[in-house]
Amino acid sequence: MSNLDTFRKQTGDWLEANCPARMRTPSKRSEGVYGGRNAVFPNEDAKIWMERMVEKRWTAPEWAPEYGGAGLSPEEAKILVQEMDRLQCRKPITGHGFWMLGPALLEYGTEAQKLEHLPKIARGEIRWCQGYSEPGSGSDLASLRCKAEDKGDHFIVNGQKSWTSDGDKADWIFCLVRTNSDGKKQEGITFVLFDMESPGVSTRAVPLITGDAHFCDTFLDNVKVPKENIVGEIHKGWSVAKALLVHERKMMSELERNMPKGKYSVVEYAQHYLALDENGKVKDSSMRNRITEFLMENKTVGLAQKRAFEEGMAGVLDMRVTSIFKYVGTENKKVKDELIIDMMGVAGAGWDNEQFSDDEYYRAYEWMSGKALTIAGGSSEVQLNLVSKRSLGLPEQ
Amino acid sequence: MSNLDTFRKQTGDWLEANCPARMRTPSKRSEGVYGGRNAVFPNEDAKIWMERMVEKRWTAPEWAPEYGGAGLSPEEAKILVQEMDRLQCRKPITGHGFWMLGPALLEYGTEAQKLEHLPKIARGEIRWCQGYSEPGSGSDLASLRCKAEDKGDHFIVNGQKSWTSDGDKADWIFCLVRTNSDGKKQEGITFVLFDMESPGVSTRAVPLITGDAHFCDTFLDNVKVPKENIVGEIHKGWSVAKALLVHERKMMSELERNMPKGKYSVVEYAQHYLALDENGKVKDSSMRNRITEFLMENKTVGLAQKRAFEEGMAGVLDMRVTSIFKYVGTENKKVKDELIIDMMGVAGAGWDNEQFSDDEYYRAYEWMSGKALTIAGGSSEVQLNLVSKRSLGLPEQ
Amino acid sequence: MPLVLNEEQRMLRDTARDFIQKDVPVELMRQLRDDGSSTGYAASVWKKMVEMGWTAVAIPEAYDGLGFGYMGVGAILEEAGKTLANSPFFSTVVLGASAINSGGSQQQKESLLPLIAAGELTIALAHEESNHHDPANIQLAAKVDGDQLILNGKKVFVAEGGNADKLLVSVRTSGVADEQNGISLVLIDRSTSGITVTPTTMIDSRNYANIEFNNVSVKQSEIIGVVDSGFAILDKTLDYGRICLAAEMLGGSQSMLDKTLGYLKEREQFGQKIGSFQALQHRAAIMFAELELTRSAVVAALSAIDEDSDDLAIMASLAKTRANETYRLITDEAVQMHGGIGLTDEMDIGFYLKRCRVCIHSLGDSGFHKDRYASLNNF
Amino acid sequence: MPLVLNEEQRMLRDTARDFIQKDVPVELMRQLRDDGSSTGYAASVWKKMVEMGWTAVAIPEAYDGLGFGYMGVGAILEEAGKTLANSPFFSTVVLGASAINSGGSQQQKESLLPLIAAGELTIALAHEESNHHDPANIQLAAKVDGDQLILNGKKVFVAEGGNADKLLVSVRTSGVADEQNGISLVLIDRSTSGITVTPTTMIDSRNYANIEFNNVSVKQSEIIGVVDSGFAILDKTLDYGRICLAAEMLGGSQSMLDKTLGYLKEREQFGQKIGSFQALQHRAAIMFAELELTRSAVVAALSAIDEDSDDLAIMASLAKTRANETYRLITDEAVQMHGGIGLTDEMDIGFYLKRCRVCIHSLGDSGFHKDRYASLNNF
Repeated sequence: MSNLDTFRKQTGDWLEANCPARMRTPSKRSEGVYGGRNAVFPNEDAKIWMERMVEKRWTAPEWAPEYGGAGLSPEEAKILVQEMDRLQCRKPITGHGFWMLGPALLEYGTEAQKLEHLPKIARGEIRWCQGYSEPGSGSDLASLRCKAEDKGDHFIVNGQKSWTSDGDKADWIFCLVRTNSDGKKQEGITFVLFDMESPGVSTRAVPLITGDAHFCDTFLDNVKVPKENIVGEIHKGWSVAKALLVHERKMMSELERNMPKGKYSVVEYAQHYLALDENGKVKDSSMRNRITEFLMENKTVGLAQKRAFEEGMAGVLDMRVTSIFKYVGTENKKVKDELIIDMMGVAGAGWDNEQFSDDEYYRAYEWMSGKALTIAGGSSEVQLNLVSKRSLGLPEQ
Repeated sequence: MSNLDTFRKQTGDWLEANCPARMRTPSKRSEGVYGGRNAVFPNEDAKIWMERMVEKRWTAPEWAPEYGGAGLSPEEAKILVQEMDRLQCRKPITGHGFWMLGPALLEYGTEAQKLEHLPKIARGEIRWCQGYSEPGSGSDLASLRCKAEDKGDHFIVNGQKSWTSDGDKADWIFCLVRTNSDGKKQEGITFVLFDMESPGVSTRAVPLITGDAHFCDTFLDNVKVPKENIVGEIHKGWSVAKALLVHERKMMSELERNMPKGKYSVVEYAQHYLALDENGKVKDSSMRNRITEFLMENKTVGLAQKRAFEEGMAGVLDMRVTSIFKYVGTENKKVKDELIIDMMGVAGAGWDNEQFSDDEYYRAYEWMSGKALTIAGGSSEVQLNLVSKRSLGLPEQ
Repeated sequence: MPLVLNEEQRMLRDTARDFIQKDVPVELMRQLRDDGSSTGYAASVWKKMVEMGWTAVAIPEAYDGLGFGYMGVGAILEEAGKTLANSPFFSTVVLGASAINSGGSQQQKESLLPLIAAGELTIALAHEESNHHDPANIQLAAKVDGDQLILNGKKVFVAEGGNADKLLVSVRTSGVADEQNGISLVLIDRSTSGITVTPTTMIDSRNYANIEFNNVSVKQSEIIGVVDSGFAILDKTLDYGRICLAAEMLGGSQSMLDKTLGYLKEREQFGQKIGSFQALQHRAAIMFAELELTRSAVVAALSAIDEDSDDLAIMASLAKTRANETYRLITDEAVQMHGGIGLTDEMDIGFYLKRCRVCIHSLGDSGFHKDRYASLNNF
Repeated sequence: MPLVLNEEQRMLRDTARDFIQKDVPVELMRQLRDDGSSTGYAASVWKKMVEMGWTAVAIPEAYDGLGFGYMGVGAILEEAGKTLANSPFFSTVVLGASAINSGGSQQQKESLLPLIAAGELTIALAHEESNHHDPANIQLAAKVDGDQLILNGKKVFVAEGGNADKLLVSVRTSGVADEQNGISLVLIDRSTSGITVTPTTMIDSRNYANIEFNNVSVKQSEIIGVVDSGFAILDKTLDYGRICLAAEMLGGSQSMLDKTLGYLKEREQFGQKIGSFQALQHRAAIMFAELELTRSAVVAALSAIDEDSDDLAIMASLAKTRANETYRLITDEAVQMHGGIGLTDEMDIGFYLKRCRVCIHSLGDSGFHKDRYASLNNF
């Protein structure tokens, strides 16, 4: 048995022994675990599960041991994911620290920053949020104006950030600020970290069409940020920001795997909600065609990600291929959400936990919130611009 | 009975009495009648039919009698079309003179030009072709470079025109030439007419993917063009050109009605070529869906044209609506052509008059040639630019 | 088949536009939602609509109506769609009055239509029994008992089911589910004993209900049309509804297109108006084209009602399919082009997005109507 | 299921690319067409392909093959697709040799596969009987007469039907059309008496034929597999064909995308490169995305052959559908973005446009494969 096979066996055994039964059921929307100073757990098992995984250092399995991880190789980490999928284990903890700040610190942080922040993320002690967009700076992020005045050993920051997800619940923020207004807009941006409890930070939750209000407007009023909290170089935060966006896009392109699953597979939804003929085929021609096209697209997107992974491992990956993933992954997820509520008919347009089932309610919610996928993290339009200019070399206007 | 009802009755009676039986069968591709000095008729009936219609002045029914027409009102002209459709009468004659130059001369020509050229068009004596595009000037037509030197009472023209349809068969050409190279490119263009037999004019037929070669490259080598052949003002031919393009687009958006019909309707093609279930429904779900979507689109495009006509008559037409017709009409025609060859399966990809039927061969031809519809006469991209900027008022970049 | 409004209809439309823009703005819909309104509309607005004569628009003059026809009704609903203005107009006038006028006895017309015209009677159509529109799928049982019918069964997704004075109920008097024969239509007071109305919240915040019928007794004289042969009237009524709902959806689409074009002309990114980006320009042009095409289909379908055309069913399926897909396209593009702000509750876009999806499932989604269109065309 | 080429397969691909780009450019296809070639390929090219060992690529080493598998075959066909390089490779190696290797007796394999590997035997699959791909729709009758079968009936759209040494014919030995049971596969010399081959010209200028069988006698020992039970081998062979044809189509799509991108970077209108127009940029990006997605589906399907996966049928229908739609999209966009010049015969684009449509109808169009995919997924 190869080392990897042994690892797979041991991993499966450990998960079976340590993952509480309740943590091996599909996660509901409100049951995510994000850790932090004021960590909230949906139930005791969720807390036990997180703690066991923290102890095993599998919350951030590829990070080095000194940073709170287990130092797994990519192949091992993939096996861990596969085994967790197989056993339907929930993610023990998730959040911006894991899939955005962590990777960025590993690439751009000082050793001191890594030792300071990564273990706290891995152990679920500190929950992070992101301070990127501003009211006038959405797709054109580099035009941001949140101003950081240089005061020697620290900055004084003033301005407003929008779309700070769970800004009212997070402990720390990674934030883009403008340290220079002369020259190209990309060249005066600095990437800083600060505590959300710092004086001068306030947040206001913004209600969305889903009824949720997990995004905040964040107001920064003379907030003091020590210079040791700069990640990368001063004025050169744009490189860090872009690297981090790549991680965000990757995560978003794989949402399908990471999100709580609906009650049924798409085929099961079809079988449950649609009229079938005597051979079990969906009667409605156009709906049958839509379902087929979605399933084909979905399967193909998965195969493309798998191919890119394997090509990466073999050292033959053309990076241009990965530039399409955020676009195709999020558009595909939107198609799925729309397809499912359409299959549900009236029940997919309900907003009523009593007259409709939990899952029907959840799918309507998912459909609404999914509209953000092709906007956040670089809109589909920005992605297509990037693909055409960077990957295909088409000229600027 | 209203005057229009009387007109309809009389028109129908006349057509029944005068249209030869063979001219009341669908026209084949090679059977178009274009007139001209070297007019060719597919058969004697086609000649008789044209001559009778010329005598009745119904080849250009709305033109005034002094210009060779019958001076019909728009309502009467529409009734004539409807009656010809109802009785399946072929067009007695067609060509660029009728639907492009004629309307442009009516709007911009001098009285002398109208009296000179329009009757010859209406009577089928002179066949016209168009000299617009050049090798470097396609969608960006106004960048044309064909040079006309001012020699007092005439120009000397040098340059090359492309896409001159039937340039090798036409008698006269209406042609855009550059009379001024300073200033805005639109402002130094002049619209002129000249005889294709003028010294210095030569043509070369360009084979297309259909195997046809009815477009020509036209070479102009010191061609003398008298100034009385300017339509509109010198340097201001762009206005004439644009007005004429509007007529071309209108014609192209109505191609569906004016083109020779296939053997079957779309539904009949489906019934003839596709597997049907016991209820007569097309078995293939996705094909049934495609057919339905096409039929709905096609019907709607027809209704939109009808609505615009009625709104125009009632004086309540928002002209922005007409700006979409070239785009939607030609895209819809392409969808139809692709749909039909797909329904035919292998027979739709044949190129063989012996192993496949005349109609199958014709549909494959039609599919190929139809690819030009969204390019010629202002490409779909140009149309969308026009709609967004002129009709919707979106800003220039 | 005229495709333009006549003078009377244009005046009606202009009046409706002025009134709705001023007195029934989209803010009213927001307020009703935030207040948790149980009706989903403002009584005062409905009162004014009645005063303006809208309830009489499509009712023949013989029954105290104005006889302006459905081109007029469509014009009103298009204006209503622009601000998501809600009222019992659609269910009462388009579904209720149409069914009575098409299928009712002389006596029923004389007693009911003037009441509707006067705004003194509202009606809801209680028809659906499952999540998908399915006209002949009626199981609600109606058994003859002397001169009475006894009803047992349930209906779902009844628009205005919690508000209307009377329910127009499709029932099965013979045969089995999915058979067109054996269906009857009957008009019942909502307050009749044995009827239980349970409100359902849909994403558009309007009034819908699930309704149970438990040994509900109703006189046979309340049947609209002939017993067992109600399907033809029902389907015609549904076609009227599909077409007029498409007119409302057209208005919503127009409103979202206008709002989006406004944003494209105003919002700057990368130092330019985003409306100057060609990719967005082309998509905007396509939205405009789709909208104008759909408008043509809807107007033609309204005209088909007024002309009592043989093509009614085909035109209804065409208009509803196009309205479904155009409204979907334009609300989706409105969200995407507005970016994140389009997903905040403080913008109105979400209201249209949600109303659109409820409309799509009302009276037949695109799959239903495409299938019907194909079958009507014999393929 | 590996999704990357191994070292051997990569070398094979690189060699194929060099050879085809140099010796089998698209100009050769033009020349063959203009010369009215009856075979549709150049004998000298085929000879070199054999010399390079391509006919042996997918044949097991036990039968004088190289055993590189179908990932290798796909790599060759993708390169061939780029220049529309034609040869008997696909019909002989992918359809002929695969069927023999899957279903043939030990003796058949030993006698036939080495001949194919050596380039001494070419095969055409004579299967279709109507305008639409329909695997079980076999009416060509094969009656037992002693140790012989007597064949009567006809086949259409036989690729390489006028060139190949032998025909692999699907015949009905029992049952009726559309039944999977009762189908057998039999290998016959094309020159057998009673066989009439009529060439058919298709828009891609390759060699196709309609073939009539008139009391054609063939030994029962020429049956591949078990009599009446040939459908499983047939369908597997067709799946191999669908997947490998998708690889060719992928190459054609790649070539058209590259050509179009080149034109976008070079052609100027309105004083700018047309590739700087955002609407075209987004459409180019979408083409690229579609191509890379399709590449993933095709590679996974080739791998499914090599792994003898249970998902073969699903992967074949996925790969063929995607290849159909991607090739269609990219050839259509190539024409549209090139403008009028793309429609002249002197550009190559028309060749790809035409080849694409013939490919679409070969071995199942998208409607066929979407239906099959849905049925295999039980809905």
